[in-house]
Amino acid sequence: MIVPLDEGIRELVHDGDTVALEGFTHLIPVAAGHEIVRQGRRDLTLVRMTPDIVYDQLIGAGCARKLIFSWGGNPGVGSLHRFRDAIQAGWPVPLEIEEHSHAGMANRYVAGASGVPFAVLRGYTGTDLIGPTATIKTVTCPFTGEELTAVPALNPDVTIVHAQRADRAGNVQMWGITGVQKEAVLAAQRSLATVEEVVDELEPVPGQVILPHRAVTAVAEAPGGSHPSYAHGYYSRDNDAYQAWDAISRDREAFTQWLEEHVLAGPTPAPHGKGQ
Amino acid sequence: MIVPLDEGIRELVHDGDTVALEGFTHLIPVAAGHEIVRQGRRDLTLVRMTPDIVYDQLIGAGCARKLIFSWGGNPGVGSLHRFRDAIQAGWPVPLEIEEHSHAGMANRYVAGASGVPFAVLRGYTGTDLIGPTATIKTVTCPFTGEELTAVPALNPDVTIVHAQRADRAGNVQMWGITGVQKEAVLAAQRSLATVEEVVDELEPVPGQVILPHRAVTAVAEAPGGSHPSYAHGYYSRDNDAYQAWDAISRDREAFTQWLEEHVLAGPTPAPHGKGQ
Amino acid sequence: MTAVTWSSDEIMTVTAARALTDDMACFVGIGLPSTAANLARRTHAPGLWLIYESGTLGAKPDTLPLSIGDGILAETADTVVSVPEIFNYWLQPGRIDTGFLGAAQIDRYANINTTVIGDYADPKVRLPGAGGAPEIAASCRDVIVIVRQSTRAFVESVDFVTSVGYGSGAGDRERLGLRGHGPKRVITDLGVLEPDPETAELTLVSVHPGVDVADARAATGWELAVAPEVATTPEPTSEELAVLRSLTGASPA
Amino acid sequence: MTAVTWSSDEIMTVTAARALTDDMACFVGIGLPSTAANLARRTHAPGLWLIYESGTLGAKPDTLPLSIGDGILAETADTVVSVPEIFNYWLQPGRIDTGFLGAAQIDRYANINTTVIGDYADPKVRLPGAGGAPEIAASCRDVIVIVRQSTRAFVESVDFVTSVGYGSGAGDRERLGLRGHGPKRVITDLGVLEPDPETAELTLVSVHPGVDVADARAATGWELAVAPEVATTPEPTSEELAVLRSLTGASPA
Repeated sequence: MIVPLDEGIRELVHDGDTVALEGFTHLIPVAAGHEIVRQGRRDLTLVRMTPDIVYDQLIGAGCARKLIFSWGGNPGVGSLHRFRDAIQAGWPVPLEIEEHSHAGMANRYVAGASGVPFAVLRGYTGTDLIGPTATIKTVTCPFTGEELTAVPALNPDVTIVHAQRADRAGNVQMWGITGVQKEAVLAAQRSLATVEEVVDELEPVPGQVILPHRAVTAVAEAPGGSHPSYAHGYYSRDNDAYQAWDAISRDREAFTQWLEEHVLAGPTPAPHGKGQ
Repeated sequence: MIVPLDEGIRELVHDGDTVALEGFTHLIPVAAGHEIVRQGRRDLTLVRMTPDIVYDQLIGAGCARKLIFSWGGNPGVGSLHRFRDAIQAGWPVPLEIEEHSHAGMANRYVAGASGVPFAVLRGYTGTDLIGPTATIKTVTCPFTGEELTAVPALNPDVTIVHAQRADRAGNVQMWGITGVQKEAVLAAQRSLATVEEVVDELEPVPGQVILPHRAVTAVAEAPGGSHPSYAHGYYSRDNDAYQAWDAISRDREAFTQWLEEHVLAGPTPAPHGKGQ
Repeated sequence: MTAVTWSSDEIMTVTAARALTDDMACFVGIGLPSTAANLARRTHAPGLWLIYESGTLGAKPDTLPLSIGDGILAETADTVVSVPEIFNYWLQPGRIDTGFLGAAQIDRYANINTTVIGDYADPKVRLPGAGGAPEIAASCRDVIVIVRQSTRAFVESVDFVTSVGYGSGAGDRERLGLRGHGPKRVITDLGVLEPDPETAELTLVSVHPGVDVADARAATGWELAVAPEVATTPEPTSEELAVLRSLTGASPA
Repeated sequence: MTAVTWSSDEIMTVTAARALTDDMACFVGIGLPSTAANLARRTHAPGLWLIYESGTLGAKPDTLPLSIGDGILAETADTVVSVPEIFNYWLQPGRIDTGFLGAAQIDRYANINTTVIGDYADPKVRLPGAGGAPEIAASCRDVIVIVRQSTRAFVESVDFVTSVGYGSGAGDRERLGLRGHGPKRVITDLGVLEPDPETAELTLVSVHPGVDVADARAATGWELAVAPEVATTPEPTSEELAVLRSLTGASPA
């Protein structure tokens, strides 16, 4: 249940898999993303509502052949240049995209977690997303005759999330903004949670979301594992790192060098201890 | 926002309304139910997943013309005799029923809270509920062609819940087993929360569900308002009262006398103070 | 007989408890199923993961809950979730190994009625209804039914199918698209029945000590199928009985 | 001019803030909308209820969040819910009065593009995409758009409709079944546009002090409709500017 991060990635993430690393600004599983880069995974279908700089890094490193998403940017800064380069110029490999809205993606995970093949929502109507995205259809209410939008369930091969804590049985505890992580984990065939720390006993916290051990395939301790994103109660968001990414990522060479130094050279030591 | 219970019921619950008093063993809004009896409401369509003895009382008092439900019993004791008498003998008035499973009812509230006309689930297949219950249909997945079950949204005119606390702005806080109350409140046109106490500040509690003031029409203080059900952190379930109800409710006359003495004679004083 | 004495309800409960293993997730109904599940957790299956439909995941009650929504379940659970979440995120996708159900009526294909005796529109006895049972019966990997055996309960044809067992026989679950395997065992106060691997018809495979096959036949409202070799249910151990009685507060039989 | 000086971004933000009232629930996008909403909450609308798509309901940040998922939003919120819940339980049923959106491109019917410049399959510039915007634009009772005015942004025809304004004109929202009223105001660094009550075409109704109608026309990629009487936007007050600058950390213009 509790494994080293490299072992967790090796056993759970395979070439060609559909992989979701979820996190909504908060608790982004960056350390796990870097480990995927280090292990040289290829042809992944990456899934995430808000792919940010760790997805830019995975894409720039050539791990992905497809991205399923609803908003791809560097929050508060601007665009993702590796993502742009892959889409606009096919570098380092072409990137296929499947593009949704947040409401659609959230409902796709909900359907996935619920074991039904599709979800119903009011969404997309009148937008140009409907043309290029084949996974948006309509469904008619059998009671009112009203036409609504349908999106298919998302069931990743593996979902990876980062959380504050887990106990030794593998119960995972997160709090603060917890986004769509519960649904993403429950929708997946396999799941890995990286955590700030493994503890003997999970002290209850208001606003907590617990992923029971039966919903989690493996847990890996990765203190600081969501840096430069943040872990509520542990460390703050490193906004400078997001700002700095803009310049690094604009240039293929600068990016390649950054990747060599900061990812491929080996895991970074935890940048922060407990206590924000 | 904060009103006396009798005023809250007078303003929010009208003859002929569809009314949900939700609560899953825990936090059942009994005081509110008794106030509805005292105010002599008629022709209500009552909704609840688990109608228990307060619904038996509402039915026996002649408030309801229809019940939408999934399990009608006296938990841990047996059947509801007033409910039986209304269905089997039309006493005191005939009771129409619309009968679902828990999964179906829960999803109907979810659809109601979500502003969509129906929900999709795997349910009812092969059961005899499908015949007599018109609100169970099928829908075909537009992606896989698979046939699933559809149930229509539930949107009560008014939902009533009981909670531990509210602040003066009308934010309502409950914890422990919170069932389907959030969805039932969000699905309703209007809502009333009775609470054990109104406080200046809601101290966060692990496992809490907050109903923000914008989701709640009115709050009424009703200490002990879920007795003989329980309020986690305030008082325990009065199992003896549930046991005693069996004998009282078996007989029309005993029931009528009980109703006179315990409900129609006026609100009971709070049987418990804080601190379980 | 042995030195240890026990009631027919006690051997029923102990036999049901033994059907549960340490690594299972079990969706528990209140009453006999809850007693059996908690007995298993206190004896051979401490890791048994109990789910109640009120939203408690991994409840570890130290006393028997009287209803599926007791406070003790919330206090001891790994986590408490909403009722929609229990059904949609946990039951429906097939995450639960074993569903534990009771019955007012059951037929030879383990179809269960908890809705009405008599005609639905004009019932002789109105029962509580479905609750979570239809989807528990449909979606758990396996189902275990606990019900006292009598011709009132074991009927040729149930008055109302609240929860599907094997429908009208082998292959029906697959035709209906139900994803769980269906009832794998019906445990009564007289013995144990299991579906025939070919026909899915409930077949008496074991009788409790002191019970004859004839007793079981007499308590069944159809021509009861009986296995070529009917076993005798192993007796409750004194440890099992001690734990069971501490749970139920019963004095020795 | 007056003694108080301000930038065009500042009057844009102040004007947007003034569109919000104390009793509103407002679904806030990050950047200019968030600044304006927090300014309103600090000045004339202390009861303004801010919702961010990360799941925070009733956030009361004391500093401006840099992203829609900042910790300060969770710490100060009435409650934090999951992302599915924000969209399904709060946005979709029409509980939100005002949605605040930005835009990369906007057309005369207030349709918005935040997806691509150029062809979707072979884009000139790939932008971040839809996020929550399509459903915010569809389901909030009203929408306010904040965008700097230029011929690059105000285009004859958007390259991609990410979020629907009035489609191809009056009546289109109703035909599409969208339940919110659509954009009621577009606030720029030059002035304010509102849909014509008959045609739904964006019409210049106000210019900021020092801006001519001709400036607004020159910054618009279509033949800009202009109201018969164009007002002059009231200037920011010194209090508004002080609060705004304390929020953004900007020094006086």
